[in-house]
Amino acid sequence: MTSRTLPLFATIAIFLIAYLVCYLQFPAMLSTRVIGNLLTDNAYLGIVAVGMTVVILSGGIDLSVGSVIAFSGVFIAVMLRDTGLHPLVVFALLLAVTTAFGAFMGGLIHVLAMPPFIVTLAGMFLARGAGYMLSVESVPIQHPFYEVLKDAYYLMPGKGRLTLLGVAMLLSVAGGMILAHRTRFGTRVFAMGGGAQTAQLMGVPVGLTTVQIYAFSGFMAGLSGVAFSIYTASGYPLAMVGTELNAIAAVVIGGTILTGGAGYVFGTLIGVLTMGLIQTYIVFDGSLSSWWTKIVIGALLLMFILLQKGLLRLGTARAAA
Amino acid sequence: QTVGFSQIGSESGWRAAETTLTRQQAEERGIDLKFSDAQQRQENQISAMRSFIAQGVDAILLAPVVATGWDSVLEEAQEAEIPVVLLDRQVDSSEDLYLTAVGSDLVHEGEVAGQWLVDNVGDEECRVVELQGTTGSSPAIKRKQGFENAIEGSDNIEIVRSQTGDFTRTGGKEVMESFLQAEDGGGNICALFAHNDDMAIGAIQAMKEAGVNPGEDVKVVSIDGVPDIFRAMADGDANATVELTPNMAGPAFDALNAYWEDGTTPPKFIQTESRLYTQEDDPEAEYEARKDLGY
Amino acid sequence: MPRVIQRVLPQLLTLAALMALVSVFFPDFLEITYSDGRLVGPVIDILKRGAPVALLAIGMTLVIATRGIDLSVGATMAICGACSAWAISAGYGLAGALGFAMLAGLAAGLWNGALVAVFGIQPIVATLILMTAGRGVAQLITEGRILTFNHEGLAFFGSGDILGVPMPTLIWVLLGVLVALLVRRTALGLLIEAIGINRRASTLAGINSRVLLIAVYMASGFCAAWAGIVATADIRGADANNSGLWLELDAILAVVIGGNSLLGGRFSIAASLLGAMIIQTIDTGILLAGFPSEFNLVIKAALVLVILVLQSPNLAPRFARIARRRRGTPAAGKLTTREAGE
Amino acid sequence: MLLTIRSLTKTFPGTRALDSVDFDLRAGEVHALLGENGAGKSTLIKCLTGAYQRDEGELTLDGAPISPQSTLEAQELGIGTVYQEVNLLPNLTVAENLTFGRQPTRFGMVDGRAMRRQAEEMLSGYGVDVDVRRDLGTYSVAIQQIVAIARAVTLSGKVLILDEPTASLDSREVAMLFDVVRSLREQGLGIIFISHFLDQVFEISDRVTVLRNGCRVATDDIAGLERLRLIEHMLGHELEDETREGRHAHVPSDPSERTLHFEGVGRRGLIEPFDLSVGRGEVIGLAGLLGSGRTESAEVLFGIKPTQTGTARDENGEIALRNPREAVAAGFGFAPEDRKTDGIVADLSVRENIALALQARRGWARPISRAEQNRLADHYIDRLDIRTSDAEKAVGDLSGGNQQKVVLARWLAMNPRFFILDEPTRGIDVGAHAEILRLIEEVTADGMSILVISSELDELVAVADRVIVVRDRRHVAQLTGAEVETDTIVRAIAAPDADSDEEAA
Ligand SMILES: Nc1ncnc2c1ncn2[C@@H]1O[C@H](COP(=O)(O)OP(=O)(O)OP(=O)(O)O)[C@@H](O)[C@H]1O
Ligand SMILES: Nc1ncnc2c1ncn2[C@@H]1O[C@H](COP(=O)(O)OP(=O)(O)OP(=O)(O)O)[C@@H](O)[C@H]1O
Ligand SMILES: [Mg+2]
Ligand SMILES: [Mg+2]
Repeated sequence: MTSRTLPLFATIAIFLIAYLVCYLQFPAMLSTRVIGNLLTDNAYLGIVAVGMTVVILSGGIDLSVGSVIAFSGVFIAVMLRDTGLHPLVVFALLLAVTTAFGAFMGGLIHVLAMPPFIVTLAGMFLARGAGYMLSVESVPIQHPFYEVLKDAYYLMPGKGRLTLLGVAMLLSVAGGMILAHRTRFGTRVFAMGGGAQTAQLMGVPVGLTTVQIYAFSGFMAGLSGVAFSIYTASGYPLAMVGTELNAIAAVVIGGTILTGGAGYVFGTLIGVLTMGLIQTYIVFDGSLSSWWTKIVIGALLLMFILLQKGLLRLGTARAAA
Repeated sequence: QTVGFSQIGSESGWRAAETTLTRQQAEERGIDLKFSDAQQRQENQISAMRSFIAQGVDAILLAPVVATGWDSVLEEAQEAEIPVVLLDRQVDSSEDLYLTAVGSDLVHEGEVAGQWLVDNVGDEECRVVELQGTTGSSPAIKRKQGFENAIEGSDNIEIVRSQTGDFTRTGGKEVMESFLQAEDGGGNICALFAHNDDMAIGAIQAMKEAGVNPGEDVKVVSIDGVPDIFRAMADGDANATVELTPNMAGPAFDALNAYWEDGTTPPKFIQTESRLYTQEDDPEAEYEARKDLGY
Repeated sequence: MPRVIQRVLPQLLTLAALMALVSVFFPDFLEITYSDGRLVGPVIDILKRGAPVALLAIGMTLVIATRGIDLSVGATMAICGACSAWAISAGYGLAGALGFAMLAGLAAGLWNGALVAVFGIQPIVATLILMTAGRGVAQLITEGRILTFNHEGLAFFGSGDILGVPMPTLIWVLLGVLVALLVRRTALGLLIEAIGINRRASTLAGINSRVLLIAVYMASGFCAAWAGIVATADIRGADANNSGLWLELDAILAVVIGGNSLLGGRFSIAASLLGAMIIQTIDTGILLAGFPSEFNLVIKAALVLVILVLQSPNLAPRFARIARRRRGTPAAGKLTTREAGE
Repeated sequence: MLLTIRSLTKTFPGTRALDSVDFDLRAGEVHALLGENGAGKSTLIKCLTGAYQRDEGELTLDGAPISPQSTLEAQELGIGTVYQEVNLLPNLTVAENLTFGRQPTRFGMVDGRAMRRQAEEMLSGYGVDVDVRRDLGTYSVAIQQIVAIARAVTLSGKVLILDEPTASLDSREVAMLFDVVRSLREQGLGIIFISHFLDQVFEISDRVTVLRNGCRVATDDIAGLERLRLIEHMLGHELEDETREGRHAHVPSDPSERTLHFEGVGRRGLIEPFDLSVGRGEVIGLAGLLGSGRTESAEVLFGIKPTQTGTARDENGEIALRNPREAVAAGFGFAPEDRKTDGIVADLSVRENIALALQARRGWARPISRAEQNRLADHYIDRLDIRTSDAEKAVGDLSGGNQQKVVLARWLAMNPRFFILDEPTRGIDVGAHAEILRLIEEVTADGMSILVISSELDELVAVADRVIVVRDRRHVAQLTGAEVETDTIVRAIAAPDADSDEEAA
């Protein structure tokens, strides 16, 4: 275990311990149903968090993803309602749009030398606004193909469902892992996170890479939008408010450093599952009022982060000794 | 019996009251209520319902944040033979998928408000400003639609400005201020229609501060029937409100009990009354009656 | 030209341009009348409505100068508003209400500051925790309802006026001037900038960066407390659910439109305040112009983007150079993206 | 001619860094580029490699005009560069840094094993023991420097540029580097070498070009060039008494006069507990190999890495050193080794950087008046000859050597009683070098005590009254009086582990 992988192992350890604690209190937590739900219910978050991980690894941030997912849902629903296009064609169109949108933001960030936080904040307003312009109301999706997608699941023993969405998330994570840790592009991303000026001196085409990074995030947000539209079979411009913050929290819990340059895509998966676990635990408990729910979520978030810090400190101290 | 309740969130006093009443009703009937706050997010509601199913509750109450997108999770509940009762808002899924829905008709609420205005302005020229709810939310869309239906036949009534106040007091006040600026200090406005009472209360304050006399110079009609609007009516600042009762759980539990006992299936829609209250309805007493309900 | 004016010139120009634009859609925009002893007019409205964001922007400027960010200010606003409404209903009087609110704000800041400076949690995440939990705390105080009160003294902070000027305006101007004086007349400004640019080097130079960081987050909490007081006084009730919702983003936007770098370092409070007014002008302008509300967000996003482009560090020198060339002075060397210096 | 530069001009706001400079590089030569701090050497390099955009001037490579817009383009043209401050990525592994941009791939994926093999090959000629799978950041500056060189060497098909590559290397590694450079020269590469160490310049270069204030003042063959003449070119005047006697000959150190005592201070994993007593006006040198623990000793003394054991005391009793603030309060000062991350506050002005520590000590409520700050800044700009267009320039925009002087000025303004200098002359030109040594003499005459860490033994010999030798994170020997000589120090550093009888006092 090197100092680099330490945060990852800390994250995994904490997740497992937390799961154990939950199981001891509610034995039903270990059913395949809950595990299947954990994957399915967090699929959209997992997919978008992969994109977010890459952005954060490069030292950036993308606040627009929640709005882009909402936009995607509305776009798909409206297109399916108003045109005769097959959903797959609509998906392709949508991914082209969101990828281009991400690329556009990346371009602005580079050309204007503006901080990503602000450019993507404007992007967040813009994407949600665009969603409103397509439709103010929520639009249901009724297409036979969606029935097919929805019913594509593998029934695990114990009635848990391993759905298409859950599998799609796992595949996205695997893809993200390869992209971030096994390609030249990934190394460039880490390089930018290590220091943009240095990266430039080492020959990273900073402009191009920035565009690619945000385009990737836009693509993943679009993909997550597709997943979300399958999940809810509708498009709603008000959906997903604040999802970007959940995604960021998942990435951070997963052990990626917000300033960039260090982290693991796999950690993000654990982060997402951890967030899902918190949610599930609160629902299983079912006694918290609305306000205590918020406080407890905050407190658990804090606990995870502090535990992680503690484990890290312990680890480095041992390594030094 | 254990019942899971997936609530939208706690975005307004009305919703807090609904939560409080649901808890009260459950307690009275000795039902173990599992409560989940979805913080305005449909995805949280869906995953909460799935957790309820995984936990094996006996029934689920759902106050859906949005009408669409519930088919698959409702199907799952059905497969697990867990009855689902919808509270206060509707879904556009097939009726077979849930036991019943308790709620009011949002369009009808708007119509009641609009009708009151039509009845009260007579033949005068009336320029109405409208404070919408959160853009895209179904109450905002449906209440607007109902109000427009009601005033359709009256050519003398016209909506001249319409903006979102996000269902909040601050929003209502801020938007009303700009309406007043834009409409000659309020001189051109004859009535205000607000999609909920909170915005109306904010707007009343804005009018008072601008030297406009709400209730007289500008008629105020809104929807929900929260305690504060009754006080405003008692003070003569508001004219009418359409009540939306926060006690949706009572009828829901009744229906569930009947269903558990002998499998009686209730009607698919149990409509609560959308009652109109005006200054004549002893607002002071109404205020007293409601002020401790957790609004 | 005095240095301060020179620093805020881009913001002033933006604001002027924006006002001209709104005037096109709403011709009476610049009209200010004096009636019933109060100034009335859209511009006065902007100065008053912009108070919460302006107040938040003051604290946010300091936090951002230390290379941090404070996402919790909206929730802190809600907590402080709830505290003041609760205190006034519980009979602690005006001083009690203001005192409790300010204490709550300082406590929130202390919490954030401790997480950032002592536990070393990154600011976004540290303040995200309070952003989530804080609103819960506020709702805990109000039990989810709108806690209304009837106290003219407290309401005065929201809707009163002195010599015709609305109280909220006076509060943000006063607090802005006070904080600006505090940081510029003492060495605080310099020390804050130093830890924002290079915390390690500053610590080695003997600056107590930990205490300073905590103090800065507390200042942000204090400003949020006043924003909460104004918002609560304005509607004569504490709306824990909605007070300050998503306002942190507007505050950050104001700071950035004010030309302050999110990477910390040099800051100008005056410029941030102008940024807040720019945002409020956009918001009010949209309302006055009477577009359907579906368009609000798109219009706001488009205007913000245009402003960002105009103020971008890459383009601004270019405009400046063109202007200088017009005046006939020689142009400076071309700077690419904050060139890689050693 | 391999590479020609014609009338290259580059202006920064307020400074003309390069003024129509010509420069030629032949294939198969080492061409030294010399000049004072701020003369424009690094700027010239950066204009050449596209890191900066030049204002005017033509570049040709192999007779064809070139105009690299980015460092990537320069790399592709066969120009490999080591920039002045190490410019590698500490968060990537050594192997990734070495092969960056050209990692071997299989099916579009990076082939980790091939990459490691390639990296190990690249490093093989330099005699360092490095695990290429570890993060670069876990290695010392010296190792990073070598990695940067190895990378640049591999990238340089035609031209290799080394901007002060030896600043943090010790003599063994310098020798190794020069072997590599010589063999590259034989292969016909053109090499540009920037250094402030004239000995090294004379050892390795074939020709020199001297810049002064952004202008080229001379280009000459090294053979037959006199050292003093070269210095005159650089400074524009003669250097007064460049070589001097070691001062230990003059100032005998009497243990009974020592006022500051550290007993058994240390920290697990960093440095073993050691004792140290410091006398008024005494200069103590700390010698050792790279990574031996010199910097750690200093950091422990200054409270950056608080001691786990031991105490510090002076005439008035014990002093707490739990953090730098307490150290400053106790009258200590510390000019760190890595000025970029630990020293300067880049975006603040020269004036503010100089006033910073003083202000921190006075507290925020008592600001130093603007007039006083200006006075301080002007005084030190003048005294240390800091080359800057004015006191309001951001320190980050100064040349490397001048940044170092600003950090020194910051602490001198505090007038500390115990001043720790970690590699104080790194990257400083000959003129300033002499100036700093003179300064040390001056302040110690006023009673300041100094601890100097330096890899340049000549420098230690020149200033130190006493030299402590550090090896493997332990203080192993102390040399005093006549023992302070280059040979004895070298021997003490290299001595086999017979240190039990020689342990530092
Ligand atoms: N990014 C920049 N902005 C403004 N001025 C700069 C910048 N970079 C360098 N300068 C100025 O250009 C001049 C030349 O600097 P340069 O770094 O080339 O010197 P140098 O010869 O490499 O000195 P040293 O030996 O200290 O490294 C200096 O006066 C410096 O202040
Ligand atoms: N030649 C080397 N091979 C492997 N590791 C080394 C080598 N030189 C230094 N290191 C590592 O670098 C780390 C930091 O050394 P550091 O620079 O702090 O020591 P130092 O005595 O201050 O040396 P200097 O100041 O000359 O660089 C040490 O932990 C050491 O293990
Ligand atoms: Mg240089
Ligand atoms: Mg060292």
